[in-house]
Amino acid sequence: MILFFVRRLFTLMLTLLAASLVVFIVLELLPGDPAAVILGINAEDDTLAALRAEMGLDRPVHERYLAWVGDLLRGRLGRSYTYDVPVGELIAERLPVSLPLAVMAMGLATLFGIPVGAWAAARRGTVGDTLVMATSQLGVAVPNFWFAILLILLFSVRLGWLPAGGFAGYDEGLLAGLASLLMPAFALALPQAAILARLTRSAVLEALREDYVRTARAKGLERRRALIRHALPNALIPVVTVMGLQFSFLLAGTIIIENVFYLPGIGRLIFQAIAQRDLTTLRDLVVLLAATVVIVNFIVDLLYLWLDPRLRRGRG
Amino acid sequence: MSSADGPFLVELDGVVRDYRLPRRWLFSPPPVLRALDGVSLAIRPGESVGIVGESGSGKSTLARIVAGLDRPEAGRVRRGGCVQMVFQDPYGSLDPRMRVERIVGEALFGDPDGRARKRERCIDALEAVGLSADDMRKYPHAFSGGQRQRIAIARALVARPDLVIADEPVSALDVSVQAQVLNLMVDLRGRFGMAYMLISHDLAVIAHLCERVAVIHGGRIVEEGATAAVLASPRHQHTRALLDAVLPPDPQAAREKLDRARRS
Amino acid sequence: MRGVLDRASGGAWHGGLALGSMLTFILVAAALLSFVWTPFPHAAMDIRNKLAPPDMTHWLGTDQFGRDVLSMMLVGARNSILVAVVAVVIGAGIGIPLGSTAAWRGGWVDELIMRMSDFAFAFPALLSAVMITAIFGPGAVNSIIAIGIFNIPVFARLTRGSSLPVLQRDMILAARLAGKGGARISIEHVLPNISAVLIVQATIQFALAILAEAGLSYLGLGTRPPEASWGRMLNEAQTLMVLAPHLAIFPGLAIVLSVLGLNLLGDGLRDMLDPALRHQGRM
Amino acid sequence: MALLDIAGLTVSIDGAAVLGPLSFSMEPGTSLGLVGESGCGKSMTALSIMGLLPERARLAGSIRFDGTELAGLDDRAHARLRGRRMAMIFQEPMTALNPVRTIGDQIAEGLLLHGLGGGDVSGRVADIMARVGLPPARFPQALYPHQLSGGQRQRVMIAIALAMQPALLIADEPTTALDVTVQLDILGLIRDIARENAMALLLITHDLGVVAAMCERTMVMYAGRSVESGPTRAVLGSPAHPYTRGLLDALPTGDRIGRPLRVIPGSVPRAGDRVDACAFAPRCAIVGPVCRERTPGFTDLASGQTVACHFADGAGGTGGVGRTGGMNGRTG
Repeated sequence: MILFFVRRLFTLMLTLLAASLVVFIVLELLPGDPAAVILGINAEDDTLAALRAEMGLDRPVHERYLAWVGDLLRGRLGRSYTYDVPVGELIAERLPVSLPLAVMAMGLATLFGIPVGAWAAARRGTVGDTLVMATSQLGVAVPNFWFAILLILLFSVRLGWLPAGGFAGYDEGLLAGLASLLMPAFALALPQAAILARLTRSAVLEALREDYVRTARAKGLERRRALIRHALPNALIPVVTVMGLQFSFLLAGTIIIENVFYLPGIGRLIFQAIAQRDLTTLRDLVVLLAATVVIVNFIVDLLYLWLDPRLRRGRG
Repeated sequence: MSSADGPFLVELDGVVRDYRLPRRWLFSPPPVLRALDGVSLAIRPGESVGIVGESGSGKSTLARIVAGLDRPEAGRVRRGGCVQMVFQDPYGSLDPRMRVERIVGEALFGDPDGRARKRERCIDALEAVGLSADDMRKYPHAFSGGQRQRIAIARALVARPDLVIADEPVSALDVSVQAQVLNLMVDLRGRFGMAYMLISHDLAVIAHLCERVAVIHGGRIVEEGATAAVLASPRHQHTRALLDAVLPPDPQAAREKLDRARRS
Repeated sequence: MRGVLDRASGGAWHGGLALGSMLTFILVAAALLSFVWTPFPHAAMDIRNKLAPPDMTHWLGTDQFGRDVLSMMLVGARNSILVAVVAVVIGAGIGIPLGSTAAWRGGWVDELIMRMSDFAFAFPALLSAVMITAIFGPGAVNSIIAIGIFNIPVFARLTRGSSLPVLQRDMILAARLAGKGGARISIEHVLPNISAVLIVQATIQFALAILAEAGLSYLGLGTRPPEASWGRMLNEAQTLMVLAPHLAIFPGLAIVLSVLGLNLLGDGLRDMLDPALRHQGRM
Repeated sequence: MALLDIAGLTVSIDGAAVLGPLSFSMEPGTSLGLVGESGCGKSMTALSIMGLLPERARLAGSIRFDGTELAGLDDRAHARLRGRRMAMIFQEPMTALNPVRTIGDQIAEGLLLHGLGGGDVSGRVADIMARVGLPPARFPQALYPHQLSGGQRQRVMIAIALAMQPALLIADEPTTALDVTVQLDILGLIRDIARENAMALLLITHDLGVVAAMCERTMVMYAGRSVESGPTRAVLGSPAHPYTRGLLDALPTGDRIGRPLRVIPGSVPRAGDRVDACAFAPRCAIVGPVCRERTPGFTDLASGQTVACHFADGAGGTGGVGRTGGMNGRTG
């Protein structure tokens, strides 16, 4: 069991190292000189050179990489070209938007997806099941940004219940702030909930075919109780795997959704960094996002241990 | 394709095979499962040798090593002739996506014969196991379990083997069909003169086909000898346990056996 | 009672398969049609007629430049299919051999290929696509590559995972006994036996690629003007949402119906090709 | 009164008949072996009694258990009898236990469900485990199934069945997946437990040796019907049906080394291929024209056997003096 941890931690480190290397190399390949981007086209040659030296761009590639990784490990992020503030500050500013958004979306997807999927599996073949499956089939097919547009059309343009975009901030209370994240969270959650519902349903149906469910029924459990107590715990194992992967989709989804709703979050920051060729910001953000995904998958592995005793090796 | 130099078709000398299991601690050496622990065995041309043992005794590993599908960690293996195999599961051993002609013909991969000649040989092999040329165009799903096992035997036969290794060839079949396949195997040996290495957990099946038997337990051959002698007066405790475990279809005798086992 | 049984044993999916095939057919037909005929040239502007709601001349209305929405959508279908086909071909073409090799060789080769695909999964796919298009510039070709690269680990993992049980079967031992090597066994025995899974996954990845292309174009990183793209149409429609909601509705519907069609087709194919899945559930 | 009384039971899946019509009955505390090859309906019979048939299966006829008609009973009512009054042991000990729950938990589940644990469920579970040969000192209740061997898991399955002291214990090929040297231990345990608790034992197997050791009465099934039944001694000692005789003759025994075994030609018919005739006719050595025209009725022999064969009267040389019974001849 400890071995399992150590192995996973080891691969986690390796993945992060590889991620940082790839990001660094890829952004090195990017055409254009960051110093020239900052100073504009009309900059003098010697000012350019001075800035390049100040930014460390004249040093060899491997030195710059090591310096960057060293800074990252000490928690020191770079300085944004465009905003001329430390990237850390930019992130701290935007986290209160993106974090609750991601958590709300994942929570909504889980709270809807898993129970609905299990419910449909229990009523396989009934009208309710067919309805759920049809709805989820549609949910998987709807692009989240289009769903977001439809939500805005309905709740903001037609009904005027919710703001069409922007972030109110938490000055007027937590709820007011979260209210402006409600529609974006729904838009993000819809496809994920649909995927989770379908997956849960098929995982439960698969588990229902297992011999141990028949054993449970032979003990005197009714269908529904056997499903909840025996099939569902086993079905959750594949579902949790997919939830780990979905988190990464969710993060990517925030880039689009934050743009649809003009939310000042991390996703929008990335988009702007790309548009403005703000290398330092982009580099740090991408590595941080990769780290988040890797860490979430590590947590998923821990969940496995909790769900599946076969992974806890040895007797007692 | 006759047997090579020396009186033996296959000769195993002190064969050891380990399987490494996942390690339990990061830097501890991985635990090793010794599947075969110094096995020596020789099979003469035309001879039928039975290997009897329970699951995990190493009998299937032994089969793979004799067939050349696996290498030993230590010890020597000498093979002097064409070796073919018949497997336990008549469903998993035939590719469901291939027609019988390709399945049987696969054993002729690398054979210098021309296409037409190979086809003839496949038909001959199928007819030898009681199927017909018409079956060449069918897929495995069109056959019953017993017929599939005949196809598998035809596949082994078509390469004109000197030795056929049969790994539990009848244990997945219905009782009434087992006898058909066993009879076929006896019949084919009479016609083609190949040697058999028959692997089974069932002493009765081995007794029917093999003049010599080796009892394998925990990766070692614990007893070996003429089948009749071993059955009549088993020396090793494990052989006795295997014999005691067989329940005859006679209520009186079977009950006595069960009672004896309960008391001990 | 027969009807109830049918539905319980997957009968409903045959309806799904029919609907899926129909929607997919319409998508392909629309794309092909756009090569020979569109109601108007798709890039032709007609400023006097801008933001017209659907009527008899412009069946689906016009946009802010007076371009015909239906014509743009037909051309957009062509674009979606192109991006998706090439991306899936890239993903399957590289991923399937990698997955086969990993399954067959095992050991460190397997470990390496799987860790590489783990790594690719660790980057949110769309984020990486955004990065690639950011570096190499927006455009259809770059978004194809970006989406294709992230199909590779999907196919690699699926191929490896479904190959392993096939490789456990005795028929593989028989093939090895005949002297066949790993590559030949993979092609002759393993791939035919997992083709159903791969075909189904291909239709699903096809649908996902359409979604990804739409997302990239929506962000302005995919297909460039004057080529029409459903995603970019939605982007342009968003600012005009209040004035002309029809601009936001139709391209979105096109995406939904295409993706829905492909997913239904995939599910239907799976049920048809895999008899084991036809009767689910023992209870 | 009989504990179990099955009359005219048929099961069909998607319109294809897979079992029956089948009739038999069992008295409390007796043992009956169901013997036959794959697809002959043995397991379907067990699942019909337990109410665990696949959803698509349709059942007709009557199953009276303990005075209750089980055919047509809803799942809730059936579930109250399952475990409590009837229990079942399955073939595959590796998959029949839930991998993510402890064995103690799985044994206790039935007790809790039926309110039988009393105050000390854990103590009761420990007692039961000790009884099936899993002493608490070496086998804590917190173990998971994957930490046990196949034989030990089958003991857990027996413990689950034993926990509620049912009146009927069904064992479906309980040792087929186990090594032969473990087989006798498990069979002996099942026999002793059934005896001590006065349970009726319905044992399903393809192994004639197993019924010989375990069951007072035997019923041989072929293609979904009973072809021969009666006291085990009579059925195995002087088989009256050509199929039973064929099964016994086909067994390889040490005393016939090298000589061809007598075989039953052909193979077991697939479910749904059945016609109104003797299903065994295509493989039968003594087949006559009548066998392909009519399904044989049951003939009761003096030895206590009941045979479904048109030539049951002396044709097989079994020595039994026959009298003709009705179509619904019972055994029991």
